[in-house]
Order: sequence, then structure tokens, then C-alpha cells
Amino acid sequence: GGEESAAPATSAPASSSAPAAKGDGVLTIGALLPQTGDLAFLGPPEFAGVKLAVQEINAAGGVLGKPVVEIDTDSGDTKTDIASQSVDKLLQQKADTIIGAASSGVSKTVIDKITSAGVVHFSPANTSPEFTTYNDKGLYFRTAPSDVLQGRVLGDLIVQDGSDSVAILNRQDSYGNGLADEVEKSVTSGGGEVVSKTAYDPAAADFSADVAKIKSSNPKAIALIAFNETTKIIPELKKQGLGPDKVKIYFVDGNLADYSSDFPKGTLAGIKGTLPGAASSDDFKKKLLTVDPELRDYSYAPESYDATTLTALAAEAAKDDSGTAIASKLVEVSKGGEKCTDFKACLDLLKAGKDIDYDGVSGPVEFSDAGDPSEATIGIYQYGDDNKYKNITYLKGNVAG
Amino acid sequence: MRSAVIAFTAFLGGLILFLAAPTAWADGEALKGTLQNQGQPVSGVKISAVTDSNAPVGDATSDAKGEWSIAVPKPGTYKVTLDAKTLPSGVALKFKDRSSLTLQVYEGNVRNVLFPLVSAGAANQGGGQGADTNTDTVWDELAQLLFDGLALGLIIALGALGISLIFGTTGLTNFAHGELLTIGAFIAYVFNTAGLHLLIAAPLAVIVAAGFGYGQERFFWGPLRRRKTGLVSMMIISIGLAIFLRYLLLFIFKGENLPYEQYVAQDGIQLGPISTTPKGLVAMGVEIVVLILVGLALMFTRLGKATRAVSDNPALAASSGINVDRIIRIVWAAGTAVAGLAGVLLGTTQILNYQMGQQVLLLMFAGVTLGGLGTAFGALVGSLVVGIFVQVSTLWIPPELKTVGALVVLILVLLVRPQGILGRRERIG
Amino acid sequence: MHAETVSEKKAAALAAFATLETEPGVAKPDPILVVDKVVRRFGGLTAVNVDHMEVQRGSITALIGPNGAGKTTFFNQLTGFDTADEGDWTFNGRSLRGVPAHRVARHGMVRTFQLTKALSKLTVVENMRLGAQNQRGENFFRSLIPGFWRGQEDEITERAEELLERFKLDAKRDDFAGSLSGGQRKLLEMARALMVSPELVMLDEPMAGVNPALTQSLLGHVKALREEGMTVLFVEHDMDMVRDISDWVIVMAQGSVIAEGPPDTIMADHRVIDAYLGAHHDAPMSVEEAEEQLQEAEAEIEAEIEEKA
Amino acid sequence: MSEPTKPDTPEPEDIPQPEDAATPEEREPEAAESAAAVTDRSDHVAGAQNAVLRADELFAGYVPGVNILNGADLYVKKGELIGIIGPNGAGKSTLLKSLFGLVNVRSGTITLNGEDITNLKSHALVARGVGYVPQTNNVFPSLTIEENLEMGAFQVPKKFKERFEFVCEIFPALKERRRQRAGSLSGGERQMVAMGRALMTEPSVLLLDEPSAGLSPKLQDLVFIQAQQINKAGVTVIMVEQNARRCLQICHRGYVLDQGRNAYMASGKDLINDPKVIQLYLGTLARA
Amino acid sequence: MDWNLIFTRAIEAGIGTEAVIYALAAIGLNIHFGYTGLLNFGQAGFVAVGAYGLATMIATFGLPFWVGVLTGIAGAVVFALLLGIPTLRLRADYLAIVTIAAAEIVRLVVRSIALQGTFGGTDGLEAFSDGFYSMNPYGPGEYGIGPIGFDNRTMWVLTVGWVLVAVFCVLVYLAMNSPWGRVLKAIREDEDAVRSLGKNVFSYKMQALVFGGVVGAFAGFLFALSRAATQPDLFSTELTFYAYTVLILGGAARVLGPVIGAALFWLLLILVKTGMEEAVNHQVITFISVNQVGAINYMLVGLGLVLLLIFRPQGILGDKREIALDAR
Ligand SMILES: Nc1ncnc2c1ncn2[C@@H]1O[C@H](COP(=O)(O)OP(=O)(O)OP(=O)(O)O)[C@@H](O)[C@H]1O
Ligand SMILES: Nc1ncnc2c1ncn2[C@@H]1O[C@H](COP(=O)(O)OP(=O)(O)OP(=O)(O)O)[C@@H](O)[C@H]1O
Ligand SMILES: [Mg+2]
Ligand SMILES: [Mg+2]
Repeated sequence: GGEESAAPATSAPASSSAPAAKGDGVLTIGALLPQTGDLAFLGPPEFAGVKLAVQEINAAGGVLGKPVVEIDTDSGDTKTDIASQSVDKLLQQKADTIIGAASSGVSKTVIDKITSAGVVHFSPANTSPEFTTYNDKGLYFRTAPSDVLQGRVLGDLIVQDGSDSVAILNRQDSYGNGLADEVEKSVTSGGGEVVSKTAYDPAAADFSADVAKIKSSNPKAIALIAFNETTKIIPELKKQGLGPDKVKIYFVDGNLADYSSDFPKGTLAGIKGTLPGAASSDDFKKKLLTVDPELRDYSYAPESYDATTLTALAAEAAKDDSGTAIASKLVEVSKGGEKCTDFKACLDLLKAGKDIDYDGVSGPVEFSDAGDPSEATIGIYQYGDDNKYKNITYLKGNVAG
Repeated sequence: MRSAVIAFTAFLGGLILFLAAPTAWADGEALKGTLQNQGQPVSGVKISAVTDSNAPVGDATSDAKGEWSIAVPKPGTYKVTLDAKTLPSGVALKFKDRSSLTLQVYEGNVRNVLFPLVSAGAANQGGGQGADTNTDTVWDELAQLLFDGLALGLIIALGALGISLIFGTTGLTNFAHGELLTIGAFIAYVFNTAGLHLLIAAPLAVIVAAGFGYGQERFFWGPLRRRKTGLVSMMIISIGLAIFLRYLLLFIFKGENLPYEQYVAQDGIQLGPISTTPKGLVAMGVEIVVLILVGLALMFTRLGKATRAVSDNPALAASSGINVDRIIRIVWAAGTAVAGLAGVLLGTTQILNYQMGQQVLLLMFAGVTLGGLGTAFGALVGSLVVGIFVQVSTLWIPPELKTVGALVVLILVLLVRPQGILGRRERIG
Repeated sequence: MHAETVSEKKAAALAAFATLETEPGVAKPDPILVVDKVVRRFGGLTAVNVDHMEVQRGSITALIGPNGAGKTTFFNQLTGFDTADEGDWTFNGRSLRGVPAHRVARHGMVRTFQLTKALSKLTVVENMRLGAQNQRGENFFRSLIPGFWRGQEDEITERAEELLERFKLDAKRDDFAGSLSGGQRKLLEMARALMVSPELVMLDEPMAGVNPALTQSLLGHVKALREEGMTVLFVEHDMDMVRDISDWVIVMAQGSVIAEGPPDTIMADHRVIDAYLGAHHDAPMSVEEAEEQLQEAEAEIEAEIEEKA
Repeated sequence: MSEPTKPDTPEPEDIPQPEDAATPEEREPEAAESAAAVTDRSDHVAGAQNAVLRADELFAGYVPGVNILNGADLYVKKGELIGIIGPNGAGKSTLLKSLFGLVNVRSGTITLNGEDITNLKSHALVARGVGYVPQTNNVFPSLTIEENLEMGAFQVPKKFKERFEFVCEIFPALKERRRQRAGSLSGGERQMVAMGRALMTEPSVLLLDEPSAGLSPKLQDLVFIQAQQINKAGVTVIMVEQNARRCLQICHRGYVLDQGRNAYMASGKDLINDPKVIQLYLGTLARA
Repeated sequence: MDWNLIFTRAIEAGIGTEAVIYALAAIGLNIHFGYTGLLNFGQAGFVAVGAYGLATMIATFGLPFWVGVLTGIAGAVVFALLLGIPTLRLRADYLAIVTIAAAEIVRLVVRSIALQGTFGGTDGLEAFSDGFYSMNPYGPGEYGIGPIGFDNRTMWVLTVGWVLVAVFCVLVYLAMNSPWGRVLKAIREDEDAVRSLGKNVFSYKMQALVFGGVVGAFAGFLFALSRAATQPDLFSTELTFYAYTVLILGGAARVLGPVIGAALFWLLLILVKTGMEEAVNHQVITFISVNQVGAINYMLVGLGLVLLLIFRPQGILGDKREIALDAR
């Protein structure tokens, strides 16, 4: 791809058989991430992740000797169908890889369009298990592990804490339902009991009925699978006498965030949560802040960063920037070889003709053949008095299990 | 009082942290667990594990802390069984049929196993909460839902009142009304974050909102009406305005949920079967007072009657010596002020977000319509019905569909009473 | 002006009425509409309470009564626009109780509205065309093939234009009906109802607000309707008009029929005078002088007309 | 209200001509052969001296580019009762509406007691003592009868009780039904409410648009007698009527409006006897 | 800034799948609102019924493509009947709210967990479009003139789509210029008057609701097929709002109004959106960040809608005289 190039428009003839087209020498990365809609709050860290990676890649000399071009677009949410527009535009601009979307639902509406254009669809945040089996012509990848692993770990954590009656309160969407199912499986097989599994409408005006439903089942632990509705649900839980001082509450990646400015001290003390990804170092956070000084949250920034870096490495490894070429090398650069953790180092190894294994900021990222991270680290965290979360431990897991 | 609570939760939190932190995951695959009855460790209970081909792997006995663990040779499926005979007297398995569990142990992970125990006698067969989710809790839940329905209904009513007033006087179905709530809430937020206590910020916000409503009519809707813009056009203009305002708010305040600085996550208080928060009660009080005041004003003051007169026939109202423009401006100011108040209260009891108003817009419309368009009391009654239905219907339908319940009621009621609950039918001929 | 020779139909109508007693609810020789015990209440108010009433076929019957007597409400019941609390009525022997409004119209009983209902964004001629019945093009599937209905449409248009001319609306033919003046709307309303070619046309104050000169010419048209075999039942407060064209007058007060009879008899009935006509009936109402002069002027013109006739 | 000593109404020459219409001279009405027919504006200009309310060469309309009033003139002197008659669609209601600020006047001037009130808002006119009864839509359907009347007295709430009694005396039917919503009233009952509403303020100039329409003969009489009585009490009345004969009987002066301009202007007596007027506008039906 | 890109994208959007989908949805609305005066704010419901009717039959029940199409149409008819019975007796403004409610009910039901097996829950359905694309006469590759081009799948969708648009425009033209259409327009003005003339108002409104609904269902087919997936949240109230915008932009009660409106709406929307994204990506505009582009874009949509209605309320093709009669 490459918008400014005058190369003939050959990079994206549509067909289901992988076209053996050659790229135009400029790696073009399209970011399809939420600027508006329900997930708008996830946009800034994800954009920052992509931007940071692109900056570092270009600082290291770019890909195939040319600077990487980044094009930002809005993925909106499923309500607006804006993603489809954005993809049209990115394809027009000869994007080779499209990084996004945040929501599994949005990704579903565009995956066919992207993959049938021979472009890599690379999501930093889709966790729906369905993508593993989706007919993606080998072009769909993600750095976020499917919910199977996180659900398993969270369920086990709940069992370990001795809660035999568990209530699950989850977003009624593919993320929430998928994760809730995995948690339920894990809890029941571990000997616990899921006494209520309540899906809520994220756009609801209030959550008192949903919480009342949970309360009537009298649980000892609550798994709260939510996004930023958490700030509405926690007070409701407290109101109905289900605060973290009364029952054990568990968060997931969707809502494990810094709530120090949202709640008075102590509100969340004791709440535990799981988050895919290795420790994102303070160093990484600092670098992100140089890209976007207003960042408050870092969710999926590492995944976005890794997705971008991997794309660049795969293009280098393939010596071609076309989508299909990148896809053919992505699995290879993610595992089985000499380990490296940043673009510059990996690039040097590649240039030296070595096989590399990129380990990113989000974890070891080893792709399975389906394009999912087959191995992932899940961190277990706990909130302190200051409503910030601290890591207790990390757990490596094999997604296929 | 508050600080005491915080200190206590902090202590608890610390305690859990301390307990949980060290023993998380050991290297190598294993099965482990802790036996507890009502928080007390249960020791001396025998637990054994076999592979899925019934080859014994090992067994263990719970120690003084109730802990046990069995190392397994490799990842795979294992069957773990608790020997119920070894349980101390007075302690029983909570689920008699689940004395053995089949589970998967993953590579490099320790798998936790839980055998829930209860004091003998309380055990029940199989899963489920069993007989003690009795009628009592159903009534409690109903009471709670009714109360929450009332709370929601009152907020909706406050918003709906504004819709109804503005619709009543100008005929405009204002799709931007949700944003008026949001704006009210965010004005208070701005004052609040600038250092004013919410109790000062809120009334200020209501005043500013009133000014905003006045200005909107003065400089936007009024001129449009004078240009003889049709009602349907105005309705669609309001859609455009709603989109504009909503995204302006997104632009300024970002997509995150924002709380006020005071009264966040208040502890619940218990009133009989009902749990609520002090702020929730105060909000309801304010809502009731405002609703009654506005209702009375509409019924009995000259101004109130004038608004109805303007709504019926603006030309005739003018012919009667009523300054129609002035009335409409007052209505806009009042309608926006109550909407702003609703927004602030919604922000206090829930949270602020650029979509908060939009999320209740349909409910407000449903309330207004259910009660009978253009009648202020109808809006009140309709909103309460909607609010209560949203909440109470979750006794029978999954909460994800709670809005559906209210909307179906709306349609059913209109099937029987096309003019709404308090609406009046027009005379023909 | 209009010819006052007693036409065939008028004579027939008068003959039918000649032997009738002038009491409320009297049976007519050939009733087209028979009403029995129709009651409509609004809360505590009984707006209509008609025990028995018949309308003679081929006649022009006036329904008069004080304001709020229940005339419009009565029309609403009969034409299916409102549901009567009790009672039954038959049109051409067929019971119409509970029959919806559009069906009533199709049976041949069409009403107009006291407060006009012009279809603002349709042109005047489209308003008229709408009135025609059994239009082939009003079926969705047939409407898609113009061949099916073009011919009929032309006939309808021709008829509409004829009527518009008679109602002095031809100049407004292609204007939106919403731009008509109050009186013009009345005219359109009536003309449109006639497009239905009803057997019984029920006019609710057709001439209120219509210029007297035009009223006069319209009366001729209403009489012509009778000649065409139509039955007319109308509500009107203009006594001159009632006297001029009606064969029979029914008086309603407080929901019930209180008197019936030929116009002259009715207008001499003291109950009717008390409840409805007031002093106006024949006594000069105010400035006597003016009245006298008026009389003179009338006489002159009358004479003029008689000369011509 | 005090008579203006020297009305500063503009001289005819000063009156701005409408840009989009031909000059009035080119649009003479054809019916000029009658004695009462308006041939030029001199009658108007002469008569309009000291008028309470006068309108000069009004051009007004609804749809852009189409004038309904084409240079209508009108004046009323203090204490006068004038009648306006004319065919349907002549623009009578439009004339009243322009006088009352409900239709935008495109050119021409309206003065009240010497003050230019062209295109002044209605409520401001009410404050200046003008009352108006519209022809249609003349009640507030969702308000009760009492509230309708209360709205009539909007600017003088203190007088409500007294005026309410007064109106109820004229129309006793209203008092019985005071709590009934006007929307459910019969046509005639509405007309009573409409009339009653205008009487609430004790206006000094009263504009009535077909006040007798839809009323029973008995009440029609009442309306005309009332109009006369009100007039006798010093109120200037302008009345549009299709009950033309009756209207002309009681009025001091009558205008015949046709196609948006004055066709005739004379005393009521003269008009009622003018054969041309009779033939064109009055008809011969009424023989009362 | 790449102006070529900006204009190419805009023109492609103006004739692309979105324009077709919205043109169809708005043609349906035009029948409801423009001609009959039914303030239907539930058009998204009809589109959803079409999309899901098709998708469910094929993806869930494994039936052939044409069964899916017929089911979608039948679904729209049934939805119209169900919606019509309670709502068509309502006053216009009541109808608006009730139809929004009905469309939301449809959306919430198809996304519910209870019916996940049938409708796929929040993920919706996919793998139902093979039947459609197997009929694709276009071989693989890009088709287009100059820089404007579509791939073969899109070409097929567009061909079918614009043919449908043309067919429905002709149908609407014929129907609305017939006595049938006259009855509808009369109903828009005053139902009682129409009743008094012997027309079954309820039946006509129902016919209009069904007709417009079926056209909406076709929009749903194209929506689903062009994306090869359906998702419940695509059919939220926003869709109806934009369809109204399209209709008003083009001119209500005008046969070609929705078509022109749809093309222009998407053209302008993408022109502005792409223009702004380009400006931000090339640092032409520096005072806003990427994260704010989306918000600004929507603000402009809102503002555009407002300005449009203020300065040209009758739309591109509308008649100002009719609008004047609306004023209150
Ligand atoms: N929907 C209603 N609710 C309450 N009262 C009503 C309703 N409709 C009519 N009425 C009352 O019933 C009575 C009869 O009204 P109706 O309109 O039939 O009178 P009418 O004889 O037509 O009078 P008019 O000659 O003035 O038109 C009136 O007193 C009216 O106020
Ligand atoms: N709202 C309107 N929009 C457009 N044209 C109108 C409107 N109202 C009235 N007209 C036109 O203005 C002309 C004069 O109307 P107006 O109501 O003044 O007549 P009028 O003399 O009062 O008649 P009538 O005796 O029938 O009440 C009519 O031809 C009518 O078509
Ligand atoms: Mg009547
Ligand atoms: Mg008039």
C-alpha cells in the first residue's frame, strides 16, 4: 500500500484465493479504532499504542527502507455502521493492515470486507472466541487472547478464594456473554456454583433491577464483566449492600482501570481482577504519555503497540508489504526463534538473517495457526485503598488448553 | 462516620490482600483447595484424585487450615473425590451429589477445587438455592424493585415534564431533550470540578440551564417559528441538534464516565426491605417537590393556563393579549431547567456520560406518550408507570430486556386508550 | 333567478307530507332513514336522546334546534363517527348501528362537517375527485397500471368540474384547498360530499359563513339534488333558507326531537319560537326604520324578479 | 381614550407603493357605475380624518408573491359601528387579521389613534384596547369555558369576576357549562365562548369576524343587539358578516370588499338598498 | 492532503452500498411519512426484519436464499400488520414514539440471549450470503471508471441495489399518481374527512405501512448481504434518523427525493469525514486530535441537518408552498 505512491493499483484485487500480489513498498497501517460510540473511551490508549509503535518503527528506519504510513479512522460502534465507511476509505488508501476494531461486534461487520480485499485484519482487543474459527482467509489476527483463557483464570481465582456461590453480571454483548460463559464453566467445574448469571443492557438508564436480581440470589462473590458502566454499577452494588466489603467482587480486562479519581478512597479496596497481558512497564506508560499526554487509561495500548510492531516485522520478514505477504509471516515472527522485544532489535536480527520470536509488551504473543495468541499471560490484580490496582501475580496460560 | 467506614474497608482490603497474595500459584501442575464451613477451616477430611482412566494419582487430608493439595504428574483431566465419611459431624457437603468433580488441569498451572460445606441439615440436593429463596425474598425483591422503579420513574418524570411542557406549548417533539439533561448535568460538573460543592453547583447549574433554555428559544426556535417552519421540520431539526450537542459533549468531556466530587458511591441504608442511599432519598424528595410545584403552577396560575392556551392556539392566545413569545420563552426556560435538574440528579445517583440523556430519552418519550401527549400530569403518571415497569418487569423477564417490558406496556395501553392515560379524545365534527 | 314552479319531485314530497300529523316521531310513508331510541351521553350530559325519527325519501328535511341541542352529535352517531350508547337506526332498511364511518358512506349516506375539513395539501379538484366512489385506481395493485383507471378518472374529473362550477370554485380548481377562505371551504366540503353521489346527504350547517348571494344560487342546486332523487337532511340556523327549501322540519332541543312539521307550521309553533327562533322570527329586532326600508327594498326587487319570471 | 387632536396620518402621496403590484389606479374595480361604488380614494381620505383606526392601501397575503389584500382602505371613527361584507374569499378575514397584526402587511399603513401600528404584535394591540374575535379556531379547545374567558381577561385579571358575570348574563348557557372543555362544545356554543372572550377586556375597538355564524336565530339577534349595545356604550366596532342584511341594518357604514379591495363604501342604509349590491352580495332570499 | 482520495471516496459513497441502502429505507419512509403522513420512526425495525428474515432462514435454518428473501418480505408484512393494529389509530405524534418503541423492541429481542440460538444474540448472524454471491455475474477484480472503483462483490450488490431502487421509484411514482395515492395524501391531511367519503382509512394506512415496510425490508437485505453479516445494533434508532435526514434532504413526497437525498447525504458525509481525517493525518489541522475527529464529524452532521432544514426545509426537490401550509 501507500497512498502517496504512484504505483499501479494492484495490491488489492479481490478474490478468495490469496492473491500473490506484490506490495508497493510502503507499509500502510490503518487504525480502525473507536473515536465515537460506546467504546469511545477505549480509543485514546489504542491510538496511542499504534502511534507509539509507528514512531519507533520510523525512528528505526521504517519498513523496507520507507517510513510506515499510519492512517487513523473511526470505528464507531455497531449502532452507527461507521466502521464500514472507514474501511472503504482505508482500502482506497491501500492500507496493508487494518488495526482494529476494539469491539468484536464491529470487527464482525467489516472482517469480510477487509479480508476479501487481501488486507490483514489485526485486532488488538477482540476477545470473542468466535474469531478463532471464522473463515478469514488466513488474514485475521489478534493480540488480545480469546476470552477462554481469561475466563478460566478468573473462575479459578474465584474458586481459590472459596466462594461457592457466584453471581455473574455481564454486558449483554459478545464480549460480556463470551467471557461470562467461560467464567461460569470454570467456576462450576471447580466445584463452585453460579447462582445467577445476569446480562445487562449497557445502555440502560440504571442498573438497580439488574443488581436486585443478583442480590436475590444471595451470592458470596460477584464477577462483574463490564466496561465503563462499572462506575455506575459499583455504587448500585454498594447501595444494595453488595459492596466489596460484603461480597467478593471480581473485575475483568474491560473494567480493570484506575478509579482513583472516580471513587472515594477505599471504595474498591479488596476487589480483584484479571487482565490479559504481561506487566506493562511504567516505562511503556511513560512513552505512551509522550504520544498522548491526556491518557488516563492504558487498556489495550500494549496490544495495539504489539499488533503494529508485529505487522512491521512480518513485512520486513516477507520483504513485501502486501497484506497477504504480511499474513504469511506473522505467525513466524511471533514465535520460535531468537527472542527480541522491540522493533529495532528484532529488525537487526532479521537483517542478520535470523529467525525471530517477538515478545511484546502485552505478553509473549505466540500466534496459533488461527491467528490467536496461543500463549498469553494473565495478570491477577487487586485494588487497594486508593482505587488503583496492583499486581498480585502473573499466570501464563496456553489458550488452546 | 464516613471515615470510619473507609478505614474499616481499608482494613478488610488489606486483610484479603495479605491472605491471598503469597500462595497463589506454585510451579508444576497440582490440584488444591481449602475446606471451610462458615469461615472455619475443616480439617482431617480425606480427598483423593484419579486420572480420567481411573488410575489413582494421590490423596490428601486437609490440614489445620483446611488446606489440601495433590500434585499431579501432567496436565489432563482428573477426578477429585471428597470422602464424605471423613467429614466431622455437623458438617456436610452443600451439594450431596457433587462429592466428586471432574476437572482439567492445564500446563504449568495449579487447579483450585472447591467442595462447599455447610452445617449438617442445611444441605440440599443438587444445584440451585433450593427452598430458602422463599416468598419472603420475592416480596423483598418486589419492594426493592418498586422503590427503584419509583426512583427511576421520578427522574424520567422530571425530564418528561420538560418534554411535555415544550410539546404542549409549541407542538415540538424535542428529540434534543435528552441532551438538555446531559448538559444540565455537565454544567454542574464544571462548577463542581471548579471547586464548588455539589449542593451549590447543582442549583447554579439549574439556573444556567434555564438561561440556556431561554436562549435556545430566543435565538433558535423562536426565529424558526417566525419563519413558519413546520412542526415536522422542527422535530427533525431537533434530531440534528441532538446529534450536534451530543458530540459536542463528547468532544469536550470525552467518552468516559465522570462522577461528581461529592456523594459518589454512598453506602446503602436499609429501610425495611428496601435498600437505598441517602442521596437517592434526597433526590426523590427534590423530584417530588419540583413535580408537584410545577404541576400546581400549571393548573392554577394564570401563567400555567396561558401556556395551555398558547399550546391550543397561539394566534388566538395573542389575540387575547397573551405575549406568546414570552410565554414560550418562559416554558423553554422552565422546561430546560427541570431537565437540567433531572440531569444533575441522574448524574448524582448514576454517573455522567455524554450519552446519559440519550439513554433515558426513549423512556421519557414513552412516559409522555403513555400519559397522554401535552398533559403535564399525564407525563408524570406515564413516567412513573414506565419507571416501575422497567424495574418490576425484571421479576419475569431477563434484565437485559427490561426496557422491552416498558415499551410493550406502552403499546398495549395505547391499544386500549389511544389518547394515553390522561389524554383526551378530540371531538369530531 | 331560481324558478319557483313546483317541480315533480317537490310535489311528490309535499304530497307525502300532506297528510302527516305534526308530532315528534311521526311515521313517514317511505322513510329512507329510521332512527329508534338513540342515546349518547357525555358524562352527566345526555347530548342526544332521540326516541323515534324518520326521514322521508326524496325530501329535503331540515333539522333545527338551539345551539348545543345535539344536532351534530346526532349526525356523528348516525354516520358512524361516534358510537351511540344505545339505540338503533336503519338506512334503506339496513341497520347501521356499529357500522364504521366509511362503510356508512358507501351505503349512500354521506355527511359534511360543521367545522370544515378541507384536505389542505390537495388541490381543490383533487379534493373533489377523492369523493368519487368505486374508483378502480383506489386498489393498490390496479393503481400501478394507469390504463385501468384513466378512463374513469376522466369521467370523475368532468363531474368534479361541473360541480365546482356550480359552487363557484372553478377559479380555485388547482389551488391547494388549504388556501381557501372559510366560506370557500364550506362550499368545497359540500361539493365534495356530492361527489360521492349519495342517496342521503347530511349537511351540517352548509351555509353558515357562505355569502347570501351564493347561498341563494346554491339552494337551487340543493333543490336540483332532490330532483335527481337524492334525499337531503340538513342542519341550519338560517331560517330563510329553511323556509325556502325544506319540505319538512324536525326540531331538536336538549337532545330530543320536540316538534316536527312543515316549515310554516313549525315556525309558528310557540315552543319552537321560545326555544329557538326568539323574537327574530317576524318581529323587527332593532332599528325599526331600517327594517321598514329594507321591507320596501325587498318588495321592489321581488317585483322586479316577478316581472322577469 | 382621548381623541387625537391632529392625526399625523400620512397624506396619500406619502404612502409607499407596493413594489410588486400595479398602482391602484390601474386596478379600478369594474363595478364603478353604481353610486356607492368607490371610484377613487378621495372619500376615504376625506372620511378618515380623525378616525380612530384607519388603514391605507393595505397589501397583504399569505403565500409569497400573492396578495390577498390589494390596496384595501378602511377607517372607523370613534363610536362608529361599521360592517364589512363581501363574497367568500374576498379577503375580509384577512383584512381584520392584518388590522390585528396576525397577517404580515406588505405595504400600506395602519394607525390607531394616530399611532402607527402596522405589523405590531397582537398582544400589544390588546394592551391598546383592541379586541378581536376570529372567524375560525376561536376558542382554546383544551381549556374550560371559564379558563377561556379568563384568557380573554389575561391583561386585566382583576376584572375577571365582574366581566365573567357580565358575559354569563348574555350567554347563560356558558355559566352552566363553565367547567366543560371548549373542545367538546357544539359549534354555536363555541361561538358564544369566542364572543364572550372578546368581551372580557372591555375593548375600545372591537373586531368581530362573523360573530353570528352558527348561532341559532335567537342568539343571532342577541349578537346583533349586543354589538349595537356595546357600540352605544362607546366602543368602536368593526364587524365582518355574511349575515349581510342584518349587519347592514345596524351598522353606521358598510364596506363591500371584493377581491381584496373596497368595491363599495356607503352608509348601511344605502348599501342595503342598492340593487347592484343586493344582486351581487345580498341575495333576495331573506324577506324578514 | 490527498484531494483525489477525498473526492473519490465521496463519489464512491454517493453511489455505494450505503447510499443504496439508505435510498431504499428512505423510499419506504417516503411512502409512510411523505405521502401518508405516518410519522414512522421505526423504519429501522423494518430494515432489521428484512435483514434478519433473510439471515435467520439461511444461517440458522439452512434454507435456500430465495426462502430467506420471501421470509424477509413476509416478515416485513407481518411486522407492519402487528405494528399497524395498535398504532394506526393513534395521532401522528403518538405514532412516532410507538414506532420507535416497536423498532427498539425488535432490536432488543433479536439481540437477546434467550433467542441467541435463532438470531445469534449480539453477534448477529453471518454465513448467509453465499447464495447471493453465487449469482454474481461479475468475475473477480475491480470495476470502475478512473479512480472510482468497486470490487466484484460490491458491484453485484450495487447492481441489484440500484435496480431495486429504480423499480421501487417507478412503483411509487405510479402508485402515488393514482387515485390510491390520492387517498393516502388525503389521509395525511384529515382522516375524518376521508372516512366521510367512504374510504377505509385504516386499510389504506395499513397498505401504506406494508408497502413502505417491504421496501424497508429490501434495504435490510442489501444491508445484510453487502456486509455478509447482520448485527442487531446496526438497526438502532440512528438508522431511522439518518433515513429521515436523507428523505428530508431530498424532499419528502417526491418520488426521487429519497434517492437524491441518499446519494447527497453520503457524498457530503464522506467528503467532510475524509477531508477532516486527511487534514488531521497530514497535520493540516492540528488543534484537534485523532480521537476527536469522529466527534467533530458527527457535530457537522448534526449541524448540517439543522442548517438544511432551516434554509431549505422542503429539501432539494420539495415544494415550498406545501411547507408553508404546515406552519403553526
Ligand atoms: N365530546 C363531548 N364531550 C362532552 N360534551 C359534548 C361532547 N360533544 C358534544 N358535547 C355536548 O353535547 C351537546 C350537543 O352538542 P352538538 O354539537 O351536537 O350540538 P349542536 O346541536 O350541533 O349545536 P350547534 O348548533 O351549536 O352546532 C353540547 O352541549 C355539547 O357541549
Ligand atoms: N392561510 C392561508 N394561506 C393561503 N391563502 C389563504 C390563507 N387564508 C386565506 N387565504 C386566501 O385568502 C383569500 C381571502 O381569504 P379570507 O379568509 O380573508 O376571505 P373572507 O373574505 O374572510 O372569506 P369568507 O367570507 O369565506 O370567510 C382566499 O382566497 C383564500 O384562498
Ligand atoms: Mg352542530
Ligand atoms: Mg372570513
